[in-house]
Formats: sequence, C-alpha cells, structure tokens
Amino acid sequence: MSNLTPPFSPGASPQDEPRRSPAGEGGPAAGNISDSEREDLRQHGILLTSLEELYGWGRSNSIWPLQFGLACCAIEMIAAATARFDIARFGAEIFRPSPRQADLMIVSGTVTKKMAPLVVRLWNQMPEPKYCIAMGACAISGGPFKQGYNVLKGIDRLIPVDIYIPGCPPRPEALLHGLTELQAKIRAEHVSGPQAARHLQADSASEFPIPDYGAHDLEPPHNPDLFKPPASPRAEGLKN
Amino acid sequence: MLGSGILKGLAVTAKNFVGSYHNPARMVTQEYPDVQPQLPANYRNFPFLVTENATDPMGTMRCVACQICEKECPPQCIYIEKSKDKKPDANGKLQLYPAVFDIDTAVCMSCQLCVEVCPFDAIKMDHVFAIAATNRFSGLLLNREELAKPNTYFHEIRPDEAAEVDGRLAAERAAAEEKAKAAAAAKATAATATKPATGGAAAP
Amino acid sequence: MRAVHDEFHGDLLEVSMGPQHPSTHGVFRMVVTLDGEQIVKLKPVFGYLHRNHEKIAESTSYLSSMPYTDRLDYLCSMSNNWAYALAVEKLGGLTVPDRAQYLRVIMAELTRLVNHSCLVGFLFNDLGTSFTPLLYAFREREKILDLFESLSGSRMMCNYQRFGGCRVDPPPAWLAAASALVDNFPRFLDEYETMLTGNEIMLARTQGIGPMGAAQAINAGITGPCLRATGVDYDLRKVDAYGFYPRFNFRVPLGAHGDTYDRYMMRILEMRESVKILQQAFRELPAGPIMDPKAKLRGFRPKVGEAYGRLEGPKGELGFYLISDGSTNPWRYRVRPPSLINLTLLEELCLGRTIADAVVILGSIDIVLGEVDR
Amino acid sequence: MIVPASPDPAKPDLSTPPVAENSLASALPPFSPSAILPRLLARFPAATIELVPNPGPAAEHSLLLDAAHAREIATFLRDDDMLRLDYCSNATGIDWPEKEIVDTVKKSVPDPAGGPDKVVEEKTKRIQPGYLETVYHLYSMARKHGPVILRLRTENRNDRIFLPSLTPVWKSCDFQEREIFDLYGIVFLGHPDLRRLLMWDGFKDHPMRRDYVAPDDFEWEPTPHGSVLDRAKGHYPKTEGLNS
Amino acid sequence: MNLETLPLQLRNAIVDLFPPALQWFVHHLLTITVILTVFGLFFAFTTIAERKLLARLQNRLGPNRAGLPWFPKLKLWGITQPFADAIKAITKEDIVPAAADKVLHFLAPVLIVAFSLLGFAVLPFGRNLIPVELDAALLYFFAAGAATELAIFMAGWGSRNKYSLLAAMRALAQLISYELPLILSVVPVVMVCGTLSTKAIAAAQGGWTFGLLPHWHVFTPWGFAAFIIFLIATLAESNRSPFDLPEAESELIAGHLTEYSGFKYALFFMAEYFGLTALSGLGVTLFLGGWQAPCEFLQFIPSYLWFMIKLVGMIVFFIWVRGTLLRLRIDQLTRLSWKFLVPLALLNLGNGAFWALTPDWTGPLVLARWAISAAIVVVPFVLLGRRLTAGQAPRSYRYA
Repeated sequence: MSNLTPPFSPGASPQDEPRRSPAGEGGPAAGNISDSEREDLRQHGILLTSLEELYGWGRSNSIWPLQFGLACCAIEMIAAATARFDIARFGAEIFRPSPRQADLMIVSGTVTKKMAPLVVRLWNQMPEPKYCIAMGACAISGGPFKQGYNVLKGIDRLIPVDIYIPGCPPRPEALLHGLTELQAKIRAEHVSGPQAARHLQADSASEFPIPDYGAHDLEPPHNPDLFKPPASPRAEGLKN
Repeated sequence: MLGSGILKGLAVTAKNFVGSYHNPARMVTQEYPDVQPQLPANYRNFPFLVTENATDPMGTMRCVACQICEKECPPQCIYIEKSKDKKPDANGKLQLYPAVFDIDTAVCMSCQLCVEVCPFDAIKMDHVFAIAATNRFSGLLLNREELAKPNTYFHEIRPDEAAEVDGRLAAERAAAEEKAKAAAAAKATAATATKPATGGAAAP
Repeated sequence: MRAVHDEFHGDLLEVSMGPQHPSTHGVFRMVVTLDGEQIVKLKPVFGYLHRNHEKIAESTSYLSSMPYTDRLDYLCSMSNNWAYALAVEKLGGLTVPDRAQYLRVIMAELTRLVNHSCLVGFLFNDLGTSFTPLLYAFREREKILDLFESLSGSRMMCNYQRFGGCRVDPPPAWLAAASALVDNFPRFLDEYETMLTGNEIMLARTQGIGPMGAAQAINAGITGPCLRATGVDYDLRKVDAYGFYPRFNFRVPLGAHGDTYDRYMMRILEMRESVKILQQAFRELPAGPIMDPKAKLRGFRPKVGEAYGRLEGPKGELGFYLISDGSTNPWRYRVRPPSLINLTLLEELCLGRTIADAVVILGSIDIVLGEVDR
Repeated sequence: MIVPASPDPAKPDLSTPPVAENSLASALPPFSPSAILPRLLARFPAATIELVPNPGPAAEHSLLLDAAHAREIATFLRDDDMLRLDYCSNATGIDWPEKEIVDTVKKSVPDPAGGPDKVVEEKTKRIQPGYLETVYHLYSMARKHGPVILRLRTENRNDRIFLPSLTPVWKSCDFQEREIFDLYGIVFLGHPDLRRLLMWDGFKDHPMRRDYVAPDDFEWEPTPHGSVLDRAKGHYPKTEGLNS
Repeated sequence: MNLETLPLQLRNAIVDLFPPALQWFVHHLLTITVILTVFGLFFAFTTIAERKLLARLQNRLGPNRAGLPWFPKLKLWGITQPFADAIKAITKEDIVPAAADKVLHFLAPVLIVAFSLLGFAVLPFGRNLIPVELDAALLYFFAAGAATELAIFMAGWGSRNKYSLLAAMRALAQLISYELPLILSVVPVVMVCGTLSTKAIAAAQGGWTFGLLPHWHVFTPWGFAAFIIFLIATLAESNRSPFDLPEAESELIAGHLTEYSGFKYALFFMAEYFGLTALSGLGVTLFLGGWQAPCEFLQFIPSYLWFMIKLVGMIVFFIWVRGTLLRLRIDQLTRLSWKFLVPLALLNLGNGAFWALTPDWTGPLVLARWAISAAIVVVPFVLLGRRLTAGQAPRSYRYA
C-alpha cells in the first residue's frame, strides 16, 4: 500500500517528507510538474497526457459522496453541503444514498465495531474508482472514544483511506480542504505505468474481507494485509 | 383553497432565488479556498506550545514538562518525556523542559482542557484547521518542533488573551526579580556573596 | 392492519432500513416487515454508534467527562453540558452564580433554537423536499453556531459549562450580536411557516400520522415536545424549576392530537417561546462572577453519594445519574437519553402505516444517534 | 460507597417510626421514601423493603425492594392515587464487585497497669459479596412530584442474576432493561423481548462490568500512558536486551 | 438569409449533396443527429441549470469551479460541470449484482432512453420544423411515453433489490394513475382543434387580439384547467418532485436505480430529462402556442427559438417546484389522481365540448361563454379540493 511509510523513528525529524501542502491552494501536484512527471510526459506523448488530464479532470470535478453519516462529523459534513460552505461548488453536492453511484466515502464519525462490517460492505459495493476520506478523529483513530470496547480504532484497519482530516469535528472548511487535496490527488493519478491510479493497477484489491462479529471482538479485528502500523515511536526507550 | 399553501411556498422560494442575486443575507456562501474564513479569536483547534522566541523555539519553550496536561487530557493524546537536564526559563529559574512533546492530532478532540489546567500558560489552542494528511502515522502525530509557535503568533491569533497572559507573566517576572533582588541584597548584607544559582537575568 | 399470509395476499417482504439509510438520521436501523407498502412489523436495532461513553466516563475525572457530553447529542452540546453540570453540582453541593445561571439559560435556549430548526429541516427532508427547508434552517443555525464559536471556541462541541458556572464570560459585543440575532429569528420562523406550515402536501403527510395517546406516551416515558404534543403539560423548566427558569415569563405549548403535525408545531411554537426567554435574559442579565469560587475543577472529589440531575433538553428529559465513591472518577455515570426512550413507541406508531410514514414518524420524534447509543 | 441499610436506628431522621399516614403526609412530601415506606410495609407485609440513605448533598434516599414483590410494589406505586408515579424516567444498572472491607472497631481496653483506658483499634476483614443492582427513578407527571428511587439487587454477580422486569409496569423500561441486560448481564424475568440492545447478538461479555477486559487492539499507540501503555507494550517489537 | 427557414435550407443543402437514392435516408439521419445533439446538449445544460438554480433557491452558489482540464485558472462559472460528470460516469466501473436478472438489468436503461426519445419525433419545434408529420401524433406520443414506466419496472424487477422492487411497484401504480389524467387533459384540445396532429394544434393557436394577447389555449378557462392537470400529470409521469416516489431518496434509497452504477445510471438520468423535455415540449405545443410568438411584433424572432424559450420556461418551473415541494405518499398520489384530477379532467372534457360548440357566440355572449366555461372549472375545483383536503387544516394550539 502506497500510503505506508517506513517505520517511524523517534529521532528523525518528520519534516523531511513533504507531508502537507499549505492551506487552501492546490495540492501536492496542482501546479508545477515534477521531474518524474516530465519523464512520463516524454514517454507517453502529449496525447495520452492530455487524455490523462481530461480523465483526471472529469473525475476530480465530479466526486459524488456516499450519503452516509456516522456521528457528529456527519453534521459538519451536512453543514459543508449547506449554503455557507456549499460543497456544490466543487461539483460534489450530489450525495448519493446508494453506494453504486458514489465515488467517495466520507467516513464521518466514530466507526463502532458493530458498524465496521457494514462500512466495509458499503465500500465493497462501491464501483471503482472510489476514494475514502476519514473525517474526524474518530474515523482516523477512534479519537476520544478510542478507549471504548466497541470502537474501531481507525477505519484504515479495514479499508484503505486516501485523505485523513483531523479535528473533532473538523470544520466544514477542513472537509473542503480535504476534498481539494483529494481532487489534486486524483488529477495527479496516471492511467498506466507504475504510478497508475490504484484502481487501474492489476494487483490492487477492490474488495476487502468483511470482518465477522465474534464472541469478544471483530474477527479479524483488522485486515493484516492493509493495516501495517509502524512500530510505535515509544517502542525504544520506554518510559515508566 | 387547495393550492394556496403550495403557491405561498413557491413565492417564498422565489423570493429567496431573487434575493440571492442582490441580498447578502440570502446569499451566504463563502467561497472557501479563495476566501479564508474569519475565525474568531476564541476559535480552538489543536493545541500548540508557546515559545518566547521565534529564532530559538526549543530553547525558549514555556513548557516545563510538568505533565499535568498529559494526565488531564481526556483522550490521552499528549505524550511528554521530561528532560534530564534543566534550562533557565523566562524568569531565569532553572526548569525542566520537554525532551519529547507529542500530540496525536488524529486523536485530539480540541477540548481545551490542557490549556485550562496548564499553570504556565505554555500550551494554547491554535487556529489551524487545514491539515489534512495522506498518512496518519507520520502525518498527524505532531512533535514539539511542529507544535512550537512563537508568542508573536499567539498575539496574532488571540490578541486579548495573549496580552493578558503577557501582562500576568511580566508581573510574575517582576515579582521574581524583586524577590531575587531582595534575596541578593540579603545575601550581600550577609557579606558571604556567592553567586546565587537563580540570580541570572532572564534569557530572552 | 392485514397480516395474513396466504395465496391471496402473497409474501411479506422484510426490509432492513439502515444503518446506512438516508432517513435514519445516522446509523439507526429498522427491520421492517412489509405487506405491500404496509408495515406489519418493525424492530428497531440500536448500537451502531455505541461508543461507550458511560464506560469511558467511569475511568476519567469529572471534568474530563464534560467534553464527552458535547458529543452525546451533538446538535445540543450546551444543553448536555448543563445537564451534566447540574448533576455534578447536585452531587457536590455546588452553587452557581446569578450571571452564570442567566448565561446557561441563554445557551440552552439558543441550543433549543439550533436543535429545533435542524429538526424541522431534517423532517422536511424526510418528507421529500430537495433540501431547501433544511438549508434555510442551517442558514440560521450557522448564525447561532458563529455565536457559539466566538464564545466557546468551537461550533458544535462547545464544552462551555463547568460545574459551578461557565467557562467564558461573554463580552458586551457578543451579547449585542446575540440579542440582534434573537430579535431577527421570528422573521425566519415566519418565512419558514409561510413556506411550509400551510402547504397542502405537508398537511396531508403529517396530520393524523403516528398519533400518540397521552397515557400511552407517559407510560412509555416519552418526554419533551413529543409528550407535549399529546397534550400532557410536563415541561421540566416549569416542573423542576431548575436554573433561573422561574424568573422567566414563557408559556408551554400543548398539542391535542399527538400526531406528526403536532410534534412539528410544538417545535415551531417552542422556538417562538425560546425567543421570548432569550429576549428577557438579555434584558435582565446581571453582572457578577460566572464561577462558584468553591468549585474545584481539577481533581474534583465529591462526597460519597449519588445524584440524578435532569433538565428539559430540546429532545426531552436529559438526565445524568452519578454515583460517587469519593474518588476523582465517578463510580457510575449514567445518561438518561431522551432520544432512546422516545423511540419506545416507534413500532406502535408505525404499524399499519407505509414506509413513507415510518420515515416521517421517525423524523418527527427527533433522535440523535450519539445519544441513542451513547 | 452507599452503605446498605442496616437495621440499627442510628439516624432518627431517616428511620421510619410507624406513624399514622395522615400525620406523616402533613410533615413530609408524599413521595419521600420515609413517607412511602410505612405505607408499603403496611400494604405488603410479606415484602422486605429497606431504606437506602444517600449520604451526599443531594440526599435523595432510595427504597430497596426485594425481587419477589418488586413488580407488585411498582404497580401499587404507579396506581396509588396519592403517589401516581406514572412515569419511570431512568433505569440504571450498576455493578458492585465483591470487595474487601476493613472494619475498624475502637475498643477501650482497660490498662492492666491501672492507668486510663487505652483505645485499641481492632481490624476485622470481611468480604462483602458483590451484586448487580438496578435503580429506577420514578416521577409523577400527574402530580408533578418525584423522584422516588427504587433499587433492586441480584443475589450475586455470577449465576443468581435474576430480577423482575418492570417493563410491564412502565413501558419506558423496555429499552433500558435491555441495555442493562446487554451491558451488565442482569436477566429481567418477564421482559417481553429481552435481547441485547447495543452489542451484537453473538457477543459474549458484559462490557460495563467492572472486571471486563477490552479486546487488545493497541497496535498503534503513539501517546500511551497508564493502562494504555501497559497494553501497548505487548505490541512493541521484542528487541533483545531492551524490553525483556 | 432568413433565420426562420435557415435550418431547413441547411438541411436541404446537405441532403442535395447526396445521390437521390440516399437522400431519404440522409434526410432522416440528419434530423435524428440534430435532435440528439441539440437535446443531448439541452440535457447537459439542464442538469447544470437545475443544480445552479436549486442552489440559488437555497441561497448558495452551486457548481462553479469545474472549468476546463487544460486551463485550471478558467472556471467558466462551472458550466462544464456536466461534461466532468459524463467523463466520470463513462469511466466508472459497471456493477451488475450477482443476483440480478442480467438481461433485464441491461435492457432497462437502453429501453428507457429509446422510449423517452421517441416522443421528440412528433414535436413541432418551429413553423416548419417537425421531424415526422403524423396525423395521429398525439396517440403516438402517449403510446411511446407510457413505455418508459415499463422500463422502470424492468429496472426495479431486474435488480433483485428490495428497494428497487418497491420502487417498481410504485412506478406501476403511478403509471396507471397518471396516464389517465394526462390523456384526459389533452382531449379538450383535440376537441377544440379537431385534430390529433401536433403541427395543426400548434398552428391553431396563431393570431392575437389587439396584436398583444395570444390565442394560446392556456388563456382559456378550459385550457388553463387542462394545462394545470397536464402539468401535474407531467410531473408524475416524469417522476419529478413532488411525485418522485419511485426513487424517493428518503424512503427507498435510490429506488429502481439503487443497483445501477456508472453509465447505466447516467442513461436513466438522461432518460428522465429526455422524458421531461418531451412532455414539456408537448405541453408547450398544446397549451402555450407551440412555436408561436406571444405578441405580433415579436415575430421577428425565429419560431424555433420561441419554442425553446417556452421549453426552458417549463423546465425552470419544474425545477422551481422541485426546490419547494415535498413528496406525496403513494396512496395520496393515487387518491389525488382518481379523486381529483380524473373527475376534473372529465368535467373539463365537457368544458372543451362546450367551447367547441360555441365558437360563434359573439358580443355579450362572449362574456357568458367565458363565465360558463370558468364556472365549469372553478366550482368543481373548489368542491373537489375541499373533499380532498377534508380534515386537514393548520391548527391552533393552547398553552399551559
């Protein structure tokens, strides 16, 4: 999975990698073209690149989210669709209630263990290309409720997440910011080659195993092929 | 008569439609990426650590690693390791400092309790919200370098509170200096003047 | 109601509505057995948002539970704060200064405006509008949230009240802005009612739908506007006279039919009364401290004992039952969730009606899953 | 900790002298447990009803009913014209695990040396058996008074965990008793539909009990302390020499 | 060069390029191509117009950032939004549920688009612009239009989804209930004009009083009543709010569309708008004077433009209604049809007959003719309306 980095080392400064773009404008690949992209350009020829751009433009401007709210963040998600924030400006106001017509799953709120299998099922029901935004602390990591016995500590244990939006709940603007990040990510996707979009890679999974309700916990509690957390930064030099 | 209610409704929506072209009360959209929201000074989203000096943020951190916030944080998203050595703080008093200060923004619920319980005005709430990341393990765990922001930034986002805090700290500093002076004077009168450990001036 | 299953009537159809369904207000689930479109059986299924609020609160301090109460009924964090503060004050024998009492009333009534306007918006969405009433309601809600944000720092999760008072004293500019907003609120209500209350489709879809009897409602523990829609005069602001509510001059609207339309109108009328309360509160707000000096927030250790504090939340009676064993953490922390208990009669109300009605009845009961499942 | 009522009449203001009803009603509000208790005892002579005092500032005392008569008493409370407790607001489950209590008795021992009596503390340990408890908060909508608090206790926490359901009396207990059954494991006899409310059906534990251990999903805990740190350590890579 | 006849001249010029044996074929191919292009684009811009108009009704801006792929700075007020949606829809994965009836699941979107396009064949878009001149054009139109509900039923049945099935049932109930008032509302027009040909009906509404007041059918009592019934029935036939029961979002997820993804879903979407456009076009032809200009002095604008302007007006009205109203329940929907619209349409039939029999009433009798005709409409409207809404009124409340 591409969104996993090598294990976190406590000493290294995390500023080495460009982790986030400045607020508001564009995203990682919005404006200038990087060297690798220029190389691609040369290889593919201009026609394919133009088609690629058209393809990315079409998809990035027509992200229909699944009408699917879990908890508090869902209210801010609805607020993002209301007049003040108006997610429609990005062409994303068409919240489809059926997963078959949705492109984006905004996991907005606490995913409980009782709910988790259903979230995975909804994700499996969505047609490719599909994207997932984990909105809010609970969806990312369990958030304030992570100590709970019935709370899944992050939806990325079961399905791949493209964008994480922290906050409890994130402001509607933060969701819009996450959406622009996602748009930039989609625009930067390629149709072929090693950097091709996830859904175009032959070996990438589109459906994920749905955990069963067990006697004490979900079975399995997370998808080991997907969720590979780095060793905790506290693993060495334990404090007592 | 049948239909009058429906016609009234249509009239209201028509009024809103027309109003959306000329009445700002009926066109409330703020175009976010182009227009940044006007955040009130009290807005709180994720904590940051106040440092006195922008050029040497790690050296002038107000935090003394007392770990009260770590204990009080309801979702336990703060992790602090005390330093082994001590550094002089703004008052010149030797204090511990956090060797590690991590906040997991993937967990933080911005409840502000860490700010409320902090006796040193060292941790304050930030205004940043656009920090979406593609990797939560490295992208959302903030360390002390990322958390440290200068006092000038604090003044920028919350002028009233920052001025109040500065005033309070200045008063404390003055009191401390007075005390130190008095102690020094006492010691001077005692005529066994060894340089007191806490006698150095505040390193700004 | 026809529940015959023979060669003339065909098969019954079992439909599982939710937990991902546009009209279940979150992750509520109803297992509905249908005969044609008619409901012959309806079983609510809970727990999809059971995030262990009570268990977590038993292992954290009294103060640390305050931000969690924001997330119970996430539309009305201010009321939840107050209910919890009320219970802790009762447990610890704390008093609240006058100004804080007034501020609490202001916040609670603003919250009522937020909740009720959202509710009617969602209700109309369930009735099939294309979001228009919801968006008008959210337009007004944003204004109130702006107030909350500029005072407490967060739009939804205010974490504003403390046991023994409130956290921030509003400056005069805030009070002026809030007062202006409240004065303008009835204009929004008028427009809203012009648009929808007399609408023939709205009347046909709500009048006589899901009527609830008074005795039935009392026995099922229904509280709040749903109860008053049946004509039972039971408003904790009057009955318990908590806070400074006895000082305010307001009326409690009562319905007669207990149907969806009455439940809707209760909300509209209550908003109008809330506006009156708010106007009085802004007029009479005294100066003074906002915290009980005796209140110790960090490391608060109430004496051994127990207390049940309840108040009239926008959705009904919101109660907190706390048992202290003398330590810094409550031994037992129980939330009496109005949203959950108001659903007790859901099946009775929906039997014999169509799916479309069930959705509307559920919408008119006004649930928030964060509170139902906790 | 709430001490179970003891028969010794140490607190005269709470204990209930068998006074005639009418004189009591004038002194106490009709819904106060001290006023209700004698009426109940008179009405249900076979029942054992105790008054459980609340030592906190709220001073809302409660009545401990025995399981055999609970439903009859509840029905009486609901229908009695003076009380009309028609509304059961809240039903709570509580877990009281068994615990060791150290009783300290001060005894004055006569000094064999003939001096003044010595005060010697004598400590006796006893195990207070654990039990599960439900608490019902009753109010009257008709009379607008309350609360009357009822308590019911199971015999232990393991197998004798049966209590009568009050759902037939107040329908509002329906979901709340299901929740208690789910989270505490109290079995309510006579409940019309006793299934788990919040957790899934195949779930075996009762997570609100004090001795419940949550499943181990502490793979990624970047900011651990306290019990979280202990659990998280289990997932740290085993490097020789460091954490063994 | 005459704008009015320009399309015809262009077509003839192109057709003349081909050998005579092919000319008939080219003629029709050209017509079909033009209709598909024009109404395809019309569909695209209807969707963006709907989204933007609804947004304005709701005090917001609506899509405005799409722009063009190669020029990220250009936003173009978002009018390229439908093309982005189209690219997305075409490249989206197509999922056919394992349990679905594969044939029906595939056929339904194809058929629904085909059926909804058939109606365009008989609409007179301009003075001389009509794809096919049929004497029984109206009969043909309704026959073709009724088939779309069949396709919806196929979709609902073929998906093997419970929500889809419920939607299919609703669609059938709706079809049966509203086909009748739709056709009945049109019959008076046929009686007065004495023809089933849409071209002749449009032509019959020519002429102005004082050069200002057009002689459109909607400006007669019977015509107005028929137009209202027609509007309501059109909303129901094209599954628009407040009659969007088959895809009632808050009840049935997405109704018959629940199991459709990608391009097939887009086809349904397209068909819905084609159907709406065709029915609106029929409404324009029958009641709003077709391609006729509203005033004599406005005749310089080409007739096909007038037709499009009126069509757009109808569509905007439908969007407005969608932005305002809530949905009926299925039994209320059928009740509205059988107990209100059908009796009213039947009475209006008599009204049309009366109007057709009294064209020679002159002088003061004209007023009597109008009064009688209006009475035949208004009195039953009030009485039936009262019966329909019996027991439903805003209530007054008491306070404790």
